Amino acid sequence: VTLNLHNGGDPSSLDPHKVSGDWENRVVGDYLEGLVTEDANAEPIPGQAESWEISEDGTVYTFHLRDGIQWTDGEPVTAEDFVFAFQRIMDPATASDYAYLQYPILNAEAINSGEITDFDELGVKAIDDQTLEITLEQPTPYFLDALMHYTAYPVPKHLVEEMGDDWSDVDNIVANGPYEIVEWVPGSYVRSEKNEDYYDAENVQIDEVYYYVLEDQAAALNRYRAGEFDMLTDFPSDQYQWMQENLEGQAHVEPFLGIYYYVMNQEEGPLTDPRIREALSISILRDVIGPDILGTGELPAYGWVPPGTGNYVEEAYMPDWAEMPYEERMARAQELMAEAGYGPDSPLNLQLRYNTNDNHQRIAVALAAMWEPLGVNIEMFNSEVAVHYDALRAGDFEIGRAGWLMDYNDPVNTLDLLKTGVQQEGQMNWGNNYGRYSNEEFDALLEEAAAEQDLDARAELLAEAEEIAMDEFAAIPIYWYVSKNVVAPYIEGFEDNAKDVHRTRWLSKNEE
Amino acid sequence: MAGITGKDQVLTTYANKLETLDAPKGRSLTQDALSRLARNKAAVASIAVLVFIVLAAFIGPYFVPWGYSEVDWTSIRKPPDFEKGHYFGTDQNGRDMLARVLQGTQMSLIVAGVATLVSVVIGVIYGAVAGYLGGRVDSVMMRIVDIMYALPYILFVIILVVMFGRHPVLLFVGIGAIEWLTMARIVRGQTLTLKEREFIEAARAGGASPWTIIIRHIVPNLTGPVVIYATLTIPEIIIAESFLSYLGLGVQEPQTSLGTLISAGAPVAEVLPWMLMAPAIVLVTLLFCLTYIGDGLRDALDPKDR
Amino acid sequence: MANTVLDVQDLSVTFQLRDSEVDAVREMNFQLTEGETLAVVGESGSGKSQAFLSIMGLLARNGRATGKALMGDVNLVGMDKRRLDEYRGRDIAMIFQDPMTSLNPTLRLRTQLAEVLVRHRGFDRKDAVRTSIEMLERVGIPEPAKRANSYPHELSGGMRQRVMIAMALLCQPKILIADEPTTALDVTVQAQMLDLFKSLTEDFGTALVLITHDLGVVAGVADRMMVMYGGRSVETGSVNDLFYDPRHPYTLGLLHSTPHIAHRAERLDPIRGLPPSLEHLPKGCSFNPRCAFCFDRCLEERPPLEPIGGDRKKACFYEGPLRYEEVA
Amino acid sequence: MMAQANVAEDTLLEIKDLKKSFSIATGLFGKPLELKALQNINFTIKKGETLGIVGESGCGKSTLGRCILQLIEPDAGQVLWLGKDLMSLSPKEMRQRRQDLQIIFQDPLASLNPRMTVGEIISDPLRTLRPELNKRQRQERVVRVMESVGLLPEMINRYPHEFSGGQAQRIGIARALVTEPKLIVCDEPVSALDVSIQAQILNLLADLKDEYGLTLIFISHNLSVVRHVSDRILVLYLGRVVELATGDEIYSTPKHPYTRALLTAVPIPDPKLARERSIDALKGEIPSPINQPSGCTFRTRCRYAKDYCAEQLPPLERIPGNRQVACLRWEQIESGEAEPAA
Amino acid sequence: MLRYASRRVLSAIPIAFIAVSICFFILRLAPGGPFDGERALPPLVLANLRAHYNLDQPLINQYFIYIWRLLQGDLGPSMVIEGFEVSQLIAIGFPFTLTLALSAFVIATIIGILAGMVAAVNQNKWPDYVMVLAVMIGVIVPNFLMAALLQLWFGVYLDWFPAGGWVSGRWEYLVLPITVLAWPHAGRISRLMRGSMIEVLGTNYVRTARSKGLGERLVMARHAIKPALVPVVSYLGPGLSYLLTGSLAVEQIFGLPGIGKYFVTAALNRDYGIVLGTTLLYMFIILALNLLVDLLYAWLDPKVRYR
Ligand SMILES: Nc1ncnc2c1ncn2[C@@H]1O[C@H](COP(=O)(O)OP(=O)(O)OP(=O)(O)O)[C@@H](O)[C@H]1O
Ligand SMILES: Nc1ncnc2c1ncn2[C@@H]1O[C@H](COP(=O)(O)OP(=O)(O)OP(=O)(O)O)[C@@H](O)[C@H]1O
Ligand SMILES: [Mg+2]
Ligand SMILES: [Mg+2]
Repeated sequence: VTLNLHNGGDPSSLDPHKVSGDWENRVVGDYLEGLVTEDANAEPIPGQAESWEISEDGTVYTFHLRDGIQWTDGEPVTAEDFVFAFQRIMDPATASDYAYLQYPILNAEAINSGEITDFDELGVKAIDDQTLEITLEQPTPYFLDALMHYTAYPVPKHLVEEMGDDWSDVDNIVANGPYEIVEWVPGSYVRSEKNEDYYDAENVQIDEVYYYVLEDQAAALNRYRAGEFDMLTDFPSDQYQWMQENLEGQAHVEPFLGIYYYVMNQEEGPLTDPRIREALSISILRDVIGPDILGTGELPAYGWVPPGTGNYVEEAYMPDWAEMPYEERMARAQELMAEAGYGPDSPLNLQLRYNTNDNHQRIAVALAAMWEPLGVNIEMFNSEVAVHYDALRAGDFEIGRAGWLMDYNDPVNTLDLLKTGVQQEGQMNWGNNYGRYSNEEFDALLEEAAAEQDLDARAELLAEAEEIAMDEFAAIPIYWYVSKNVVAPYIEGFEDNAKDVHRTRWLSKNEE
Repeated sequence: MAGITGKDQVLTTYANKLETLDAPKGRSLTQDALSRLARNKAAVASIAVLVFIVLAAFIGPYFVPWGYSEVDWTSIRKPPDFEKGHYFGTDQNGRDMLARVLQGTQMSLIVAGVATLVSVVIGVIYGAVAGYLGGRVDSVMMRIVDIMYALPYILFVIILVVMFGRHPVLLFVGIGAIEWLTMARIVRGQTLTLKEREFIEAARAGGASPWTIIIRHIVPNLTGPVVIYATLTIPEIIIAESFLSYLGLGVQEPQTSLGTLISAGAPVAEVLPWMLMAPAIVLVTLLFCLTYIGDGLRDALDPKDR
Repeated sequence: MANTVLDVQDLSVTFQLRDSEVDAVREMNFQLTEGETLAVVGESGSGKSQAFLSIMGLLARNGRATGKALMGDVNLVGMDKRRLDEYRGRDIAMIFQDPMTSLNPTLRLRTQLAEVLVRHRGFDRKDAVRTSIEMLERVGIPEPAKRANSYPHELSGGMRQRVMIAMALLCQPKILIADEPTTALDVTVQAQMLDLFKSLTEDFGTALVLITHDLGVVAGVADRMMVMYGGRSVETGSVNDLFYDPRHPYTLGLLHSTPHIAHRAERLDPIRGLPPSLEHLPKGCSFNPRCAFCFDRCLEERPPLEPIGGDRKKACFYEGPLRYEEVA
Repeated sequence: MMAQANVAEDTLLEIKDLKKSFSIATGLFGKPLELKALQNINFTIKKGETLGIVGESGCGKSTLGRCILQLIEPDAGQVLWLGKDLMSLSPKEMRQRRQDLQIIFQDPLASLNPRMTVGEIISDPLRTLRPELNKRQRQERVVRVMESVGLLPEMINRYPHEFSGGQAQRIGIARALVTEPKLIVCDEPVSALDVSIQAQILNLLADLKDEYGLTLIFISHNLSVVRHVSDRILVLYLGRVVELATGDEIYSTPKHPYTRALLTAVPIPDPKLARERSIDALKGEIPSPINQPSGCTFRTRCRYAKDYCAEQLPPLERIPGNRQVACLRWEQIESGEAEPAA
Repeated sequence: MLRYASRRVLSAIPIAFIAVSICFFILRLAPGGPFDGERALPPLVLANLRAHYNLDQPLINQYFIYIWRLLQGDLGPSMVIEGFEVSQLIAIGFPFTLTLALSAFVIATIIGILAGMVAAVNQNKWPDYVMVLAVMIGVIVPNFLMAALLQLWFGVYLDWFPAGGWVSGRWEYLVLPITVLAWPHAGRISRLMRGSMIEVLGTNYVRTARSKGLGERLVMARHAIKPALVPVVSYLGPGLSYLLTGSLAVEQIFGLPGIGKYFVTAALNRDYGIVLGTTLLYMFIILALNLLVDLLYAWLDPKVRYR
């Protein structure tokens, strides 16, 4: 049984330490398995580790590997492989993009930055072949979640030591997951076949997977309609309505942990004035964006933490203006603008930067139109991704578009975006806080939460921080991302989930 | 014989006979060409359509109910609706397609006009100089062209934007900068064979400097391929413009251009067909007209043909 | 009487100009018999070349021919091009006036020569090339085998002209139209070429039309002669008659303007005045503004080409003796 | 040598040791062959003089004309114009000189720009060489020269392909005359003209010569015409000068066997005489300029040739009467000692 | 001629060197780097990455390192497609792109020439107008639109051909891509051909050929084609390079494994290695092609000589 999966981009590598995209995750997550793995709903379940214990203080995790697990070349998978993998990813020479996801591990950051050169000081130890102990810097409630990430996958120590980075070439590569890679034609597809040695092999239904490279979503949909693909991992939102009518039940649009937002330069320029920020934010008619302008019905965002994020308070942040009728909001916004000294007669000229993309452009156009009555003249400035983010990072903008997809299911992942920068080598490093929002109280709350053991209390602290930032209009949230999949009716086992991870292992094809 | 010597004696006999004949006025190839063009039916019809499109693009916007950047929040991605005055429907932002097509046509016409001119002028002169001078000069000049072909063009664009910010003139420079390369190659090829013709030698004997020969003797004999290739450049320019605008150089939202409208319409051809149809029909008509006009011009500029 | 191979009746050629028309040839009539050499002389621009191009179906795009040119019972004028191709090159061939531009600059001579044989005589390429080289030799091209590989621009003007001659002769056509075939040849080679023509007419009965300005050449080879002026033939007859007893003032004028090798005159004696404009021919006889014998009738009426005894015709009203001294 | 004495004030043009060869490509990768078009050409022309050049087709006459005008670069030698070597001039100076030096091209049609009207073609040299003239003045001149060469001014707006061969030739003549040059190289200027127009043009040239001292180099195959216009005549054979003398001398007492052959072949415009006369055309293979015969290049066709002609290249000798000839046996031939071969 | 050609071949190396050097520095002038993406990498990681690719060294050192490696035949690694060396990527994608582009090139050139001739012979009559319509559609409709429409029509609605993808050795996968690529090329060629053909048909030597009774077809094929080809040949170089780079849209829409996309996306991603590698490759192709074109000129018009 062959699954033809539209995977989007071309993987840049198959080495879990070198990849960074969801399209790579789909391939890598099928051939490698970490200690913990995802079920069909993307919730953590035992993977290579059969069971684990967590110490009282939540800083020491002890994992027991399954019996008889092995690489496809016959070598057993041992705790040593995991230790090796964690050391490798933290090795500055590996230059892994996403190493920081495992920074909760003791000394990980120090090793990755080169402060500690003895890798054995990393908090990952093999007690014996089947037992692995991981020590954290401090208790981290989302750590199991982080362990599902490909940065926590093992690599075959024996192979990597033998041939270095070449181990992940198709000719050499081995697998410990449900599939093994058999072919890779860059620009075209990756092909995997079922790994018969996998411990759960008998329940794996799909025998062969093609991960097709095709960046053009409209083309992908055409090929799906021509019967060449069984599943699409994205589709053009303009087609959504059409699909609902013509491909009933096949298009899956689900909330996804991510936020689409605009940042405002709060270091210099007119947007340092909170009144203007407020006016800009409240004058946006968010309800029209998802359903009409984009067409996929993305939900309006008023807060900073995506709904459904784990380890968080029940009730999402919702400002009072969100419930106001739009006219009132506009009136208030105009008032605020007038206070700040602007209005249709004395317009405020702002430059809006976005990176080149149809959807970004549409939203920019819509927002510009909404802001026009406030006396705000928007000059739109698009540029390609590299230039755009270069400018954002340099603080060289007034308003800019940005977005964040969560790496792990925890509010900290988005709240960190608003943390004051840190002083480094005489320079402020603002990280992803492009707007350079800075509030001591907010920073303090985050710090407090990090040390907090009690999950509920932690959640409260974080919620408080969110409220502070949002009340100050630290940024303009616009909508919550959705995941978009198209699944042929004969595919079974596909469960919508907020992380948009659907391992092939759980799927099956119902061929009549 | 007055003409040659100032003395009338020698050829009085002729002179007498000629009293009656007025010296006719010289006429040039261009004047001629126009009158010949007027006789080509396809070209004349195309000119009429072209004029209509141009008028519509420049005057039309004053007569349509919606502005090109005006958002109608009540009709987002709606098919043509005569009651609301969206004769060509609206786009995903609720903007009137008719207004946008008119504005886009206007923009594309300006861009195509100026950029074609730039590329033709540079290409023709560069190519003719290289071809005519030949030898080392030719080698160096053509290798420069080769290198420019090979360099990733997008980089230039990015750097242009970074260095000069975004400025409409840059768009012309940017487009002209690629399109002239091919023109130069074609012109050079033509010049290589032209310069061996005997009338060029005759021009040299007449004391013409290389520059004069290029301008007066070579260039007019290049009109055929140049006119044809120029009409082929225009569609390329229109598409290149939309690509450059996409990359951030050139026409910026909410302004638009035909190429941009078409690239926006292409992916929704099936679901929002009106978004593609309107600009595509205008573009296709426009370019066909230009093609037939180009053919007509080529024929008209060829003295052997009538 | 020998067979008539070409019978031209009322042949006219008109060119469309920008805003006017030019009648380059008007109502031309003549017959050509087998083995005969007809010299066509006349003013430059009087329609000699165009008349014969029109018979070959080779007028420029703006030209139009009317009338008939009967070869046997087929009319070549206005014939469908595909049928015409059966005759062109095989039965009727032409040597063009301008050898420089009439050879394809991009093809080797070999190719250009041999293809006629392949087309009309069914030779295979090798034989055709061999025969072509032989022909080049006959027209006096040195090292013909080597030269056959050259491109036209590598030859001097005279050599190109000889190549043109060779090309026309390859198929031994019934009718050969030679438009100023020897202008670029030096006299010795010219003599050779004329010999070649002669043997052609004598041995194969080819009818030769020799368009030329060189009265010496006419005197040497032609049997009959036709004089053209302003698009019309104004006098025809045997060479002897026309040379020794010209009846048209223009013919007389021509004979008198010829420089002679034997004595060097201080000044040559051209016909007065300018050639006429074909667009506005003078009323009456088109030669009248330049004619010393012109009288009232000539200004009003156009003299028709009429037989005047023997096999001569002329188009002139003046009947008196033509003595040039009298008017000079 | 006498050359020094010869350089009188009135020497307009002096050609010294001029050589030119072409390389003929043989296929893409073949070694090119060398074609010697001109070899060691020496002569002078005085102001107001007409030098006729005759010779077999392909012997290098046009090449010589082009070399004089620097339209092609000679391989060696000098072209002295009023004592100054034209080859040493900068391109700019040379362009200025061109006002005085003009050429009538052998091929009428090919030398006319197909996209220019006749008016533009003729006025083109004026535009560059006489920039001081305004458009009207140029137009006037153009019309006048057109008249003088027998072209109707009403044709001024026609394109070259709309003309007959002879008309095209006259356009070329008009273009050369319009700048009022001091020297014209006429390469077959009247070959396509009917005798009446030819006579007109020749008279025109003669008038210009008489009144303004126009100097002509007159290349033609029509020996009667050459005879008529030339003061001196130069005979070329395979790129070499074989005889140089005044017109009368050449015609009355040709010395070189090739000159003799030429003269006997001249067609006579008299049907009876023409038929009676037996032209003994030159026999034998015309040698190729690529593969020239050793010794005297004419020997292969010369009826007086002896073995030693194949060994020695006859120099161009000065002989009594200020003539020059390049033949080893001219004296014997003249005295009748040399027996023509059967 | 041989000397000329060999000189041109030798000069390719310094020219390519110049091109690569210019490209190298332009690339670095552009803001942004290979690791600028949606999210900022932690400075540590970024520093690790930069060190890994020598990007932390002074520019001039990087240049010399690159050139030094290049001289040893090493095009360096790709910075975005991390698992691959640039030369590997080229080795995988280039043969495909070349096959695609060359097939389209050959087919289109032949069709274009024929169409141009037909149009020229029937100048301003209906076959001419029809021909113009048919071929100009390819030029006028942008290739991304053409690709999308053909995919939809022939891949989805009619289902005559696969809507995308590539299975080695199966021609039906190439029909649509080649059509999209070839059409505009054929259009341009035919336009150029028509124009020059009309000019050639008016020359005296074509008249001579006709006087020989060769028949119109032979006159065309032997006498008129060669001189009329000059502008077409001039266009071949640019034409093929358009096909090579223009295959981007085709590759992306039909999901083909070529390198056309690198010409565009690599520059956008600032994948320095690939940009330089493809530039170098492209440079050699262009030089080779233009040398060929120049030799063709000499064949087409024997008067053209090179020194
Ligand atoms: N561009 C060229 N390339 C090669 N050979 C040439 C070239 N031009 C002339 N020749 C050769 O040089 C020789 C002399 O040519 P030239 O044109 O001077 O002869 P010519 O005396 O003018 O002959 P004609 O009276 O026939 O015009 C000829 O053999 C010719 O083939
Ligand atoms: N394509 C054309 N368009 C207009 N007029 C033309 C065209 N071709 C020739 N003519 C005119 O037709 C007339 C006759 O030309 P033709 O070539 O027959 O003259 P010709 O007698 O051969 O003269 P020559 O002896 O000079 O060659 C000329 O006056 C010429 O100007
Ligand atoms: Mg003629
Ligand atoms: Mg010559």
